[in-house]
Amino acid sequence: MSSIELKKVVKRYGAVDVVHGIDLEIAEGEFVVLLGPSGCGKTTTLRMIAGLEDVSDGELSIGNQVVNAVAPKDRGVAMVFQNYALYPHMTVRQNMEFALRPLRLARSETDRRINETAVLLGLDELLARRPSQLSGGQRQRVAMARALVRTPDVFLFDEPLSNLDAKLRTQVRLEIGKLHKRLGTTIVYVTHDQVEAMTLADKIVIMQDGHIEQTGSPQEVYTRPRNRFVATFIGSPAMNIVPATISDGKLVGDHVSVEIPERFKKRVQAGQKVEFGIRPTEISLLDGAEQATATARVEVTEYLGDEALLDLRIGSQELIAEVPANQCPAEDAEVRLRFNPEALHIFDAETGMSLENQAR
Amino acid sequence: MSSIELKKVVKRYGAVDVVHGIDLEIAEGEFVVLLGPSGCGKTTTLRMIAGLEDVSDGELSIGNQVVNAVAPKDRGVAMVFQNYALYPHMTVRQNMEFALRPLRLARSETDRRINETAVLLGLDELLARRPSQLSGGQRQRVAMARALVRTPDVFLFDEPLSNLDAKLRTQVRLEIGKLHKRLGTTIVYVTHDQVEAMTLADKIVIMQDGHIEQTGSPQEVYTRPRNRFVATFIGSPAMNIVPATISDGKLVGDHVSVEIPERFKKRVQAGQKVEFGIRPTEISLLDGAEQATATARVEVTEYLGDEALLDLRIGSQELIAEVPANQCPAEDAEVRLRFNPEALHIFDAETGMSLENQAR
Amino acid sequence: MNRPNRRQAVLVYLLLAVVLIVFLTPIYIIASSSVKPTPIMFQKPPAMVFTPTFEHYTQLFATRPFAKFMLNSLIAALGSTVFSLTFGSLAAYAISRIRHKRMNDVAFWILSMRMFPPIAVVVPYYIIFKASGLLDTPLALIIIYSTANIPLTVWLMKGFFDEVPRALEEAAAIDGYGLLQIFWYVTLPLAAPGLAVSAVFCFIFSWNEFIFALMLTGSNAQTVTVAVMSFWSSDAVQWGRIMAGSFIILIPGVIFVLTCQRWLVRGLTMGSVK
Amino acid sequence: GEFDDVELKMLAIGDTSVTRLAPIVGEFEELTGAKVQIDQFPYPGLIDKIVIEASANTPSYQLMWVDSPWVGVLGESGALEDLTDLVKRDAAEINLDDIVPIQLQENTWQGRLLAFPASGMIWHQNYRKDLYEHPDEQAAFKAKYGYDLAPAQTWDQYIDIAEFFTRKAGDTLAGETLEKDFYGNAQAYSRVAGAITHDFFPIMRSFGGQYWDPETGLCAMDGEAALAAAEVMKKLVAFNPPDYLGLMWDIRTGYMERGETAQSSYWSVRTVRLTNPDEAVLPTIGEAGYAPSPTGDGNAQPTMTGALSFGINSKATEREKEAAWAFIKWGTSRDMMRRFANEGSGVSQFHKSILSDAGLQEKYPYYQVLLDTQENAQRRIFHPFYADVEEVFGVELNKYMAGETESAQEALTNACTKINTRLKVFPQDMRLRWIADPKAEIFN
Amino acid sequence: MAYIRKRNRKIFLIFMMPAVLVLFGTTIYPMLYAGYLSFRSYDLAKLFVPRVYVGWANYREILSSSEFLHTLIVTFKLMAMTLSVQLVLGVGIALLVTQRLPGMGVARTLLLIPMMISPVIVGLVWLFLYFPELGYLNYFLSFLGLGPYAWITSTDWALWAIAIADIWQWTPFVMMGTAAALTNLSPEPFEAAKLDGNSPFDVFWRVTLPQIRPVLISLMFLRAIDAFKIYDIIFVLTKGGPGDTTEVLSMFIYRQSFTFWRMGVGAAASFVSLVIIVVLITLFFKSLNRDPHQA
Ligand SMILES: Nc1ncnc2c1ncn2[C@@H]1O[C@H](COP(=O)(O)OP(=O)(O)OP(=O)(O)O)[C@@H](O)[C@H]1O
Ligand SMILES: Nc1ncnc2c1ncn2[C@@H]1O[C@H](COP(=O)(O)OP(=O)(O)OP(=O)(O)O)[C@@H](O)[C@H]1O
Ligand SMILES: [Mg+2]
Ligand SMILES: [Mg+2]
Repeated sequence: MSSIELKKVVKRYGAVDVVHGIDLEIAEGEFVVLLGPSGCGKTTTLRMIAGLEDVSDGELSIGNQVVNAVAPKDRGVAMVFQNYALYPHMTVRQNMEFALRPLRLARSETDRRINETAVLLGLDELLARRPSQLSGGQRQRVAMARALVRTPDVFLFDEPLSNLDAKLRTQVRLEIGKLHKRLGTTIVYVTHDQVEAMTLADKIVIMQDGHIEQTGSPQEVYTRPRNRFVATFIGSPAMNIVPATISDGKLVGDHVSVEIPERFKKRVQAGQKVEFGIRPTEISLLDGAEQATATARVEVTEYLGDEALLDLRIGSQELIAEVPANQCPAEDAEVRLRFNPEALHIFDAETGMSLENQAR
Repeated sequence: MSSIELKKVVKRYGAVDVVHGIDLEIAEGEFVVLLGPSGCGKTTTLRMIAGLEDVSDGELSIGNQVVNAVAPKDRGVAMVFQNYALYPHMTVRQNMEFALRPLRLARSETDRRINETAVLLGLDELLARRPSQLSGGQRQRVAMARALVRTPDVFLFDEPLSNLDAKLRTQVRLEIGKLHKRLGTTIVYVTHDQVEAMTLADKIVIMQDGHIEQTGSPQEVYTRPRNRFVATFIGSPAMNIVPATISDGKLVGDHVSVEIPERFKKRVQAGQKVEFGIRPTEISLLDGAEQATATARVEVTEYLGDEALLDLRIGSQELIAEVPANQCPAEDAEVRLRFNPEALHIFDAETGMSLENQAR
Repeated sequence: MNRPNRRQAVLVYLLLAVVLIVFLTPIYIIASSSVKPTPIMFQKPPAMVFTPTFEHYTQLFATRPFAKFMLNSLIAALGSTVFSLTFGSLAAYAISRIRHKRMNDVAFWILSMRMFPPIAVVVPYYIIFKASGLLDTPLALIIIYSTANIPLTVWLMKGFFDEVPRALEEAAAIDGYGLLQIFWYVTLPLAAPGLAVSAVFCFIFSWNEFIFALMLTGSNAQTVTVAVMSFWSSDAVQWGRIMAGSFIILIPGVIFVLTCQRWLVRGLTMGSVK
Repeated sequence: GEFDDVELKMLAIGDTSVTRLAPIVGEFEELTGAKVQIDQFPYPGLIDKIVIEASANTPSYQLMWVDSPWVGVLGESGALEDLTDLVKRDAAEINLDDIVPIQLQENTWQGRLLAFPASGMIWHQNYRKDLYEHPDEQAAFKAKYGYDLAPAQTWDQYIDIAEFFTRKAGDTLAGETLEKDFYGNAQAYSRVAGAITHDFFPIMRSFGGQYWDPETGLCAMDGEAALAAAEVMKKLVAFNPPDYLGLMWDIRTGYMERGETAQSSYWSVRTVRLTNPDEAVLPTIGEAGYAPSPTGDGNAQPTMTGALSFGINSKATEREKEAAWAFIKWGTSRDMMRRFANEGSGVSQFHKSILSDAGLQEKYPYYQVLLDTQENAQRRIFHPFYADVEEVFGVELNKYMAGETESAQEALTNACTKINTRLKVFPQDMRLRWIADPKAEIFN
Repeated sequence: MAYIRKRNRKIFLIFMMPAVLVLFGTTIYPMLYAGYLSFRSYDLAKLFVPRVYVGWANYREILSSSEFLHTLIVTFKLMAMTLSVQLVLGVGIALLVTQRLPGMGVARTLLLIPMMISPVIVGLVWLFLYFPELGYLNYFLSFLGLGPYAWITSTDWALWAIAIADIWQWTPFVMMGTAAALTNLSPEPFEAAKLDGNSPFDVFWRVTLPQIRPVLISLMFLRAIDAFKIYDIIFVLTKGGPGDTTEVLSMFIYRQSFTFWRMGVGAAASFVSLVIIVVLITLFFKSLNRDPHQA
């Protein structure tokens, strides 16, 4: 168990900076999830923590000790590689065994751990196979297993479940949660799966283009996104963004007009160009006579099981709404919508910063 | 554009059968999604269609022609490999170019397609990079791009978006949908993402252990799962399964008792051992005085943004419920539940087959 | 594989220095002897300080058409290298990719072509080449050297081809390429390090070969190795000239190796598959 | 010229018998029109190449360089053209009478002349004249051995002298303190290129030894003379440089040429260097003396000659043969030889007039020794199985010198047994013919 | 690769054809000729020796010859000495020169120079080094207070002297082949090993070595074959001496074929040696417990 601290950490490949001086503190035992678009520097950050990439600039500490020049093996980390990095010439069992060797455990302990982890990940029948004889998901599980057999100070997971089916993923996710609770190991976890991020994280770090956009608890990040990028990045389908102008205490856009929520009233002034955001789940269809926020045409409907996604068009504006599947209208139908005013977010049109908590 | 037909197709590795004689018809222009747990044979099936693996037994036709012995290059397929299989010695542009060369297009057309596809996948700034200089998601996009630049008769996608962030994934998913609409190419698509499966598929094929469990439209598969496996596999979080006995026209389980839905009434007999299934979204919390189906203790709550997941315990039985985040109770609270009776599924306890449509 | 840290680097350079000293001392002896006046060539203790003479070098070119012999060697070595790499790597590819019990035997048979003592076949080769008019032509040497170099290439390249991820070839197959194109555009470039060593070895083996070159060539196709050895005569071994010749004939080899080094690229397949 | 249409190729070596000639073949072309190309090959492997060449029906080479011991094998297999008639025809032109007869005899097989000498060799002793004549050394020697220090006439004396002059660094030699060890003699003991036999056979001959039993045609090199020769060599080991087992003929002569040994006996082809400061150190630090090889009993015994010669491929066309003969005449002519002698270092001479030329003798003081000792010299071994002999005796003698074989007798018996095994396959009359050395027909 | 099987099997055979045909074409006649000779009394130089069919006599002579047996033993001794050292040194140096440091390409090239010298000349060069008195080696060693050793002239050292020269010349071969194999390895598993904290020794022994093993085995086979045929260096350095301590198989064959001109015996010896090396390598395969296909 160790805390991790990044101070102005920069990573440069040749002339290209891919990580631009990020600051990040991870407390001992904390479960941090890195989120961000593809190519934003998550893996790079993880690899720097692991010591596989040199830190071009800045300072990286683990357990209060600067480790810029410490060899990977002395950092006490275990990692699940995004590309698995399995030993191709070893069986699944040997892959796990090899990860354990430096610990010099008793034979019986080694076997116990391997079997336990293998069962956990459904690999118990595949222990004698080589990686080349495994399916993609099975390989990923081996990569996972190789990290989980160990007892490091820090776990680094780089999209460890991306190739698993939903059921297995849920199951393993729960196991990781339990593991974290049980061992209290510091964990840095990269994922694109919002459910994973939301359910596992003590703290979510949202990155973009080598910068950190926001750090906070899952709830914080979801309900109080610091800017438009975070707002649209978190939540699936993404939050709808509608350009609007403040006028008469209202947000007026193209064919839409919404009351300004109470908490923003003081923060806007008339004529200000803003954008407001509304999550698809906060848009509901009206069938009664209530006052509608807008009227839209249904362009496409997508059936998701319990829910349906509606691609809506209001004037020139496209919106997505998520409604219970049984309320799903026909395509091309005209529907009347209501935006939940309390769930609105308002961003400065220019900077994209949320008007709610500019300070933070 | 071509139809694909698999007749009793078997794949054997040495002594192990990994695909056990599957039958599958894919119409010309159809979008078929293969779903199934890790290691069930999805990739293998795709690779057999592509011609990368021999069909050990059975007959495989593309466009009404038996292709068991036809070389991959003559099958007119494009494929996104689960493991990317990028040409490491070529830049991104060259990777795409190389896929186009056999088509002998004009220089301008080649460039046009490459640029278009690159923009589509956000690769336009990375065209000069080698795969080793890309992030995992970027590599996956290159793999995707390499297939999309071509105009094959059949597209085979093997978890093409698994390493992309939600936003990009949504975007690319929509593009694939559009592409399919525009070109009408036959597509076989492997994914673990249920949203992708549900939104893209004309037909979903659910596989397990080298068998096909169910084939049908997304709606069909979701609402009328043929057996317990399909029921629990589709939908996330998974459907809850509760063992019960038929007694007095009710489904009686441990501390639960539910009315038998109308449509099952004729299909069960008293004393029959069954299991009933209820999706987490069909469980609601009661606060009024309505009659509760059961009372449960909240063990864990997981916050997902708009929704929260509740791990519930009723006697010895664990259930998961998904409720609006704002209704989320405290952990350890006692809650009263209602199961939506129309959304119940009943399965034979022994065979696991749904009692609804045994015939299929 | 890894990028060593400062301390490791020092250690590496230190060890390497020792290795280089050990391995290059004889080379230094060649070089220094090549400029050593004949009378003190062998002397005890060995003469370390002396006025260098370039007489051996001038004599080398004055008494033999040395440049022509260099050219002969170059033709024979390059010819055989190209020939062996082409045929050898094709065969290696086939052996690497065909899974068949008999393949072992073929691979072994190919290797066994290197096993037969050359001495036993000098005379039959002489007879063949004499009859076909190839005696004393570089072509004869190219053919013979290839007989030894093809097995070498096959055996080395097979190991390297085995390491190329099949998935890449599959991707190319899907993209619509035939076997030869896949081989040429995908597999071969990814086995470049193997190709580089094979080329180096083929070249060096051919460049150095002595017995066949001695027996099967005359003034027309004589190679530089034979020419250098021809300073071993009945009354004297002209050490100075032999050393001078040895030193000169290192140069093309060094150039060739330096050229091939470019293919010795690290982690070629990196980033290709998960 | 006469041979405008002829092109000749010579399968040759890179030693002085050829290297002097090679650069000036253009002169021959001017004279006769025949183009001559001389290909030079290493000595090791050359005979192999010649034999293979001789086995082909259409020759690549019309001219061949021949070392005289090869005459037997080449002669018996008919590889070389009989030059007898040509020599007789052109006797005057080539100054046949002026050539040391034994040099011609060297190249005969069954009386037929198969090659024409281009360089004539004698095995003789070289010594440090300056040391031998140094009064201190002379006195010390006399005191120790009871006779005057002079070039050895017997092998016992040779051994005495060797012992006498073997000094350690720091000892005094001719009034000066030695910086490094000094050796009494340098002989070759290496197996490489048959070196050990090249010293052993001359010593054996000087004991009056014969190669072959004249009755049976079998190996006689295990007789008393051979035994004595082996013992001499074994005794000399102590006074040889310590690397004696690695000394090839060439490195052994190096010791003499650098003046690091008191005496050394070898073929006269290298002797010329002892006079040339460009090739040897000795002329600058001392002076070489020359004497005939010692013998067993001090009486004049047959020393050994050898010849490096040019022969004609018997499968060449008649016209090529004519041209080749013209080339041989030109390249070995007395004028040419004199020219080489005048130019400086080089060819070991075989014309009496040259060897006795006063001016040249001044330049090459050893000429007189060459001339004198050839008087009653005998041929080198010329048996068709010469290669076998060299190889087998090389192994056995080397084993003895290295201490692997107990006694000289055992070594020599082993060697002879091996040779005889091979020879006994052939009928006795054949064996006897092989050792017969009828006088060359050219002298008839 | 399944897609190869059906259709491409033929094309693959076509891939093999050129090499197979060339090898077959260039060796069939010499081999047959040698085979024919091995049953004859055939003396190339001595036309007077009757060239008749002698049955297995040549083979019988060789197999009953103690000299042949001796050369065989010496050959194997030398092979064991050189191969083991070359393997260890070659791999060790390869590990050095594949470090990601500047100057390694040049170092690799420099280290290859010994290979670029013809073995006969290597013999000559080592003569310079080996002479107990005149040679550099003892001269250098004397500064270290060692020697003098009678390298090539003592029966104790001579075989080592040959071995050292051979090791010097051919270690670069192993080094270069290994270096290429090392550079071709995928770096990812090494990263994993680095994180796991496996000791460098473990990583080398269990990750590196198994992956380069096929190439190493190929290299060793090639070296073994060449070591079995070693000739040139000895020819120059000792020619089998002192005594017969460095008499190797090829010397025997060479002597029979050329010095003695008994081509029949030489050919028979060649075939015997071919059989020996084939058996040897097959056993080697077996002992590695894998089929040569995977090697
Ligand atoms: N060479 C092989 N030898 C033996 N079994 C193999 C081999 N290759 C694959 N398998 C097995 O075949 C089964 C099907 O593999 P496949 O790759 O088709 O799975 P998949 O459905 O694509 O799984 P995933 O979602 O994990 O990619 C797996 O259980 C795998 O372990
Ligand atoms: N060797 C390199 N040279 C140049 N740029 C590189 C190199 N390696 C990675 N990059 C770039 O660095 C950026 C960050 O890469 P990284 O792998 O950290 O992304 P990531 O956040 O993990 O993305 P993903 O979700 O796609 O895995 C990417 O834009 C990538 O293109
Ligand atoms: Mg990444
Ligand atoms: Mg798969």
